[in-house]
Amino acid sequence: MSETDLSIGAGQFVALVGPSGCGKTTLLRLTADLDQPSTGQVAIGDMPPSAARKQRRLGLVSQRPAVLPWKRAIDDVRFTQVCTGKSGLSAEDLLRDFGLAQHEKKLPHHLSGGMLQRVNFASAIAHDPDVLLMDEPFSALDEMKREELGLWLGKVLAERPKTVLFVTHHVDEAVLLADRVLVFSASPGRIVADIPVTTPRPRTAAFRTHPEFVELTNQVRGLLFGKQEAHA
Amino acid sequence: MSETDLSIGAGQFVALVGPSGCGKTTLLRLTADLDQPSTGQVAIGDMPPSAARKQRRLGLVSQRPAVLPWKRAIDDVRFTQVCTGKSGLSAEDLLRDFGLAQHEKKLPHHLSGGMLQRVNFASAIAHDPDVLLMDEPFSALDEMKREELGLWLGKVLAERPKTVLFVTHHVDEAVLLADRVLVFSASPGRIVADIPVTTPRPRTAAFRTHPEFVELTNQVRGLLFGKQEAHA
Amino acid sequence: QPKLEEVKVALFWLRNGEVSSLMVADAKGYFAEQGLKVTLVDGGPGRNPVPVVGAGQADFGVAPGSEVVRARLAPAPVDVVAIGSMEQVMPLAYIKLGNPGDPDPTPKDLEGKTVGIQAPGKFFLESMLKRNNIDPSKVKTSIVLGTPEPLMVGKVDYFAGFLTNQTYQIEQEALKPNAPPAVKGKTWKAIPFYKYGLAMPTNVVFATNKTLKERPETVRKFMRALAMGMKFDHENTAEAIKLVDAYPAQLERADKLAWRAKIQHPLEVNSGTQANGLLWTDPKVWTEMMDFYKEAGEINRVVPASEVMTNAFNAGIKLAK
Amino acid sequence: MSQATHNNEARRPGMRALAIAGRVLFPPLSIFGFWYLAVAFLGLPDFVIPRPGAVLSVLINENHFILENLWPTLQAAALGYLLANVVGIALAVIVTSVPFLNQLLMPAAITLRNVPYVALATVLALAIGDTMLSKVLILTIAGFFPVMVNTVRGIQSVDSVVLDRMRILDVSPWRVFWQVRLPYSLPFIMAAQEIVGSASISIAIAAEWMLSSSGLGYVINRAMSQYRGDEVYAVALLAALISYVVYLLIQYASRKLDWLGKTRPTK
Amino acid sequence: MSQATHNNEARRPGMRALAIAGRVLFPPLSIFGFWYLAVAFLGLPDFVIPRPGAVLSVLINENHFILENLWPTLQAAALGYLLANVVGIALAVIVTSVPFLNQLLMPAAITLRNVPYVALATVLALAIGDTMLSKVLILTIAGFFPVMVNTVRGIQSVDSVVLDRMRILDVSPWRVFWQVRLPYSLPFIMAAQEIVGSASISIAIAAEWMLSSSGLGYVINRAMSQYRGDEVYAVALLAALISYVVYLLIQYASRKLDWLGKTRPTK
Ligand SMILES: Nc1ncnc2c1ncn2[C@@H]1O[C@H](COP(=O)(O)OP(=O)(O)OP(=O)(O)O)[C@@H](O)[C@H]1O
Ligand SMILES: Nc1ncnc2c1ncn2[C@@H]1O[C@H](COP(=O)(O)OP(=O)(O)OP(=O)(O)O)[C@@H](O)[C@H]1O
Ligand SMILES: [Mg+2]
Ligand SMILES: [Mg+2]
Repeated sequence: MSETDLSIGAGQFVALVGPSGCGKTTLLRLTADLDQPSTGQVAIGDMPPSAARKQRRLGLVSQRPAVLPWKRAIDDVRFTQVCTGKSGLSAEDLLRDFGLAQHEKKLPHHLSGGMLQRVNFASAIAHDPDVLLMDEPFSALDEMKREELGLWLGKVLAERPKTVLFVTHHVDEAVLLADRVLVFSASPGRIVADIPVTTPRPRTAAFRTHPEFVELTNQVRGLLFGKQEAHA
Repeated sequence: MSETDLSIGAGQFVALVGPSGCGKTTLLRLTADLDQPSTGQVAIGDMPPSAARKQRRLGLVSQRPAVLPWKRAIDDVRFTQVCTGKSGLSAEDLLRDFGLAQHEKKLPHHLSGGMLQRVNFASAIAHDPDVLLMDEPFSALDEMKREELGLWLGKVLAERPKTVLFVTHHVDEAVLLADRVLVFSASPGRIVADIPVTTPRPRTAAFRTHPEFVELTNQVRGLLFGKQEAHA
Repeated sequence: QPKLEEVKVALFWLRNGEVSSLMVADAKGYFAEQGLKVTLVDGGPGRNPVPVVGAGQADFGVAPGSEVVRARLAPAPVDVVAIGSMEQVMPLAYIKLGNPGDPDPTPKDLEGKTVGIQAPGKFFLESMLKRNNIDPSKVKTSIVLGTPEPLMVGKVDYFAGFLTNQTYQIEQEALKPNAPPAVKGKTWKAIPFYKYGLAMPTNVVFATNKTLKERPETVRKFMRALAMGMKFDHENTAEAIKLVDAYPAQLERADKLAWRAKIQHPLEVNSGTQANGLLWTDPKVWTEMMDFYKEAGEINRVVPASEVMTNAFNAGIKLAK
Repeated sequence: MSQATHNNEARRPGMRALAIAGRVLFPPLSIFGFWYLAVAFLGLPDFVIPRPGAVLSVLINENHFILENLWPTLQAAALGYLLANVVGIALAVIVTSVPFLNQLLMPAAITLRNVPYVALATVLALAIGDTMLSKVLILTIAGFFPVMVNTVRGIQSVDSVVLDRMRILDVSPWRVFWQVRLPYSLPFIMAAQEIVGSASISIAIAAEWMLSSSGLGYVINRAMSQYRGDEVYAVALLAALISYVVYLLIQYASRKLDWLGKTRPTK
Repeated sequence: MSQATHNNEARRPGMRALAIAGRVLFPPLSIFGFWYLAVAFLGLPDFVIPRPGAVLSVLINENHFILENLWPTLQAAALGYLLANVVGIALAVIVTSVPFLNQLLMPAAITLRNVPYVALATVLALAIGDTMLSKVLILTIAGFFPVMVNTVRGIQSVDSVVLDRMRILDVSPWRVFWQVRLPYSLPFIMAAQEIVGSASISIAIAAEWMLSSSGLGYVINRAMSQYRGDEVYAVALLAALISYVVYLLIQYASRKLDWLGKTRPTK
């Protein structure tokens, strides 16, 4: 990944798309103050990542689940709240909203892949962080759950505005949810386009038929896959 | 999951779709002889899973990568060949085809999520098994890589016919690739439909515009998401 | 040249001046004269000569008489019999620090004092006190290890040690310029157990009944050579010291050996050895010893002395005096 | 179906009965079997290796003195075991959180552990005397090292993705230690417990043998000087039984505590 | 950027120099520091705890007898260490692959480990005599248990998803052991090496102290009976140094072998 400056406005929803292995996770880790950039700078609102982290304003949905193997789903979600001292969103409500009401007492290795991803998501946002960093949070979910959780997220963001950095492989999802879509190129991984989405959030599924949606998804696909024709 | 009988004809490509947590992975494990069914029966061709396993005819792409943490990508792929005594497909060719030529010497924790998934895929099929069991093998990949690997798989299957059981959350992908689409319901997880796809394989991307494709994807989405309107 | 008969002797401890007679006999060639080739087997914390001889891995052993008695009378007895003693009394003593001119202490002096003893030694002290009509409750005891440090750092007033052993360290430390105040300029004074308690043969030579029965001549030759070694040691001490000093793997140097000889030689002879020959051991003493251990609960029966010891192999060699 | 499928531990009732019988019968079979083998194989007289019969008869008929001296040994073993854990875990935490202390403490730790026990016993006997503390210190010195080494490894085995989560949430090192590192270390720490726990009785006995006039070590000392091999081995057998029970308790506790066991496939 | 970002171990050159200085200076600082502390704190005269100066002078000026007896001790320690590993790992494999053997072997293993060393030494001295084998057997008996316990845990720590892969491919148990279970166990096995490896010298010395007339244990025995505390501690210091070197070598080997270290985040 070559020098990158990234600054995300407060309250902005930024989506990050790009081919596998281009450095999306790496950029997210810089934003989360987990790694230090060797060159370039990252800013969230007008804060450096470390300041945001120290104020416990960050939430990170990691690509690989970061749950504790010995904690039942509900306890893992509550653990985030205990650790941060922020009660944030109700753990039961979260799991119920995510369709896990029946499974809240299960240990991680008794959950299916998609369930585990939802628990991981719930645990990452249970303290209601101001800045939400998400690394392919819905990759193991079926289309319906994905849609549901996307809408749920839109609703939460409408109620409690947050700054969001969202890594996804779904171009549609990126355009549907974000204010800005950053497109990464493969090696050397760098930002080749920074595309604003002007239609105001929250958007409904109807936005999929909006001309801006169609245009932007085609534009992003064009950037990602070159001349090749876009496909669903 | 309630009693299920599953029998997959030799050379058939069966796709399995269903909501997260309905038992797809569980069914795949039964087919792989990793768990024993308490009721019901599973057959691959006319063999029980244990026979297929003992003959080393199975290949399993697990939902969570099953690579060895201390083996470099290429060595992990070769490990499958050494273990089975079958040279099958060339390890270098596989990784090159999967876009990992530059990364074949990396250890798993130095790979990105999508790269790791591709190495896992390569390792699972390196001995060229007759029966291929795949659990969401492309979930961490971008659309382009997903398409590429799907086409690659179609090509390989055309050259060397295999019996395939393919778990996916992508309805389009299921219909595009499979001879039969099994639709699972959520709790109690059971097979609610067994939909044949009649257009002969291999199919190209053009099949996406074929009436059968449109009809079947709509039918499957209808079964999965109830009355709700289908979306891309 | 006739082939020598190989004979192994298992020691209780590493070889030092305590068993100088053995080494002198070897160095002077007395064993060879008798047709024996002797090999010494060192003892140590995990190598008690009694089971070694009992199991037939050595022909003779050297150990305190009490060991022979206890082994012989154990529920699973070890078939060993004493055939002589290199030290007629046990050199156990209650040692204190004193000025060179002080009179020797007596058991009466223990009253009101703290005596450092080793864990199994309480019975010895009590027995000695009773024999001298002193109330044991008037003497405090403290359990210590077998080294004299507690005495030298002033933790105890008396210390149960051997006249031939810990006293040397006390003398050495007292000479050092940086000696601790408790030791500086002092010397040791002792209440010997053999004087106020019991005489117990200590460097006892033993063998199995089987050996005595099957190879009596070997035993006789061995005892003769050993007695000759002891005689030489007593009568030509300076020369003997040189031999022992040069003996392979022997721990003590000439100065220490000379010091030892002064203290140890008087303990090796008594009227019995004068009358019957060196190494001779008094059956009466053995009976007393068994009674003592029976009373202490260390053995549960007493047998005639002839079952645990014999003078039948004594060569009758006496000192010139 | 999903229950049966995921529960590989389902056993037939016949197997269960056999398992229980095994649990009760195997230990004595094991101990006495190997003992008789040793007796037969080594061909040593019974004042060297007493026969199991004689030893059992001591344990049954002459146990008064032994049982009287059991308590101080148990006390020393339990306290020493505890202290070894406290010291071992504390050192592990120090050494992993302040790396340069590693180089400062480790050589001293290893030296302390390598002072020959006899020299150590002399020093302790003089400095502290024949007290519980001396024994407990010897046990601590003998036991802290395995606990430390295993705990260090355990602390280092924490999944990095979970540590990232803790870092994001700016969780205090203290809480991370108690709620993340320690539970992650449990498989390692429990292995150390098996090592140290089941050895503590026999180390306590060795300590008593060197410097005490009470406890099972003293019983052995006395029995050896009386050529009572049967009594020596009676104490050894008792110590072994207690150690085995301790071992089983630790295994039981592991199964309760250890999350790894719950993710572990049974074969 | 990606290099620098993922390489948390990058050190400033100043830090590096400091680290090397620490590696060289800290061990003596550590050992002698604590030694002087012990001397000062316990207030015992120097014939009880000799002063480092006197001890070093023995090591420098009177080392002939010590060095002469170093070789047999090193030999015994190395062989015993090896055998402890062979026995420990073999038992771990047996016990994890045939569960009922667990109940059959474990009680005997624990009993063997609890036979008081003096009794054991007596038996070995009589059965085998003052030979290398006796020492090696004592070391094996003292060392196999930590290796076994840790290896068992290691074998059980294998990721189940990898075991599934092996099952699917119908890989022979033998290969699974060598290529999967053993490497997965490495963090546990290396911890056991640190425990057993760095103790083997001092156990060899203890064995020699009891039953041999050669080796460092014999030197200690002799020095004690000559009231040469300085020589006793010189041997102890030498043993500690060797143990520390062994410990460092094992740590180095761990870093080379241990995959866990490569996935481990540095802090
Ligand atoms: N811990 C690491 N150490 C060294 N290199 C790494 C590490 N993690 C990732 N990389 C490398 O950095 C590059 C970018 O990886 P990154 O994980 O950021 O990709 P990504 O865009 O998230 O991909 P994916 O969509 O597959 O998750 C890759 O080439 C990868 O091999
Ligand atoms: N090892 C296990 N032990 C007990 N229950 C399990 C285990 N694995 C899965 N389950 C349960 O079985 C059900 C089906 O799980 P399965 O993993 O088959 O779902 P799935 O269809 O693969 O879902 P996903 O798409 O999320 O991967 C779930 O309710 C899950 O909680
Ligand atoms: Mg990624
Ligand atoms: Mg699944």
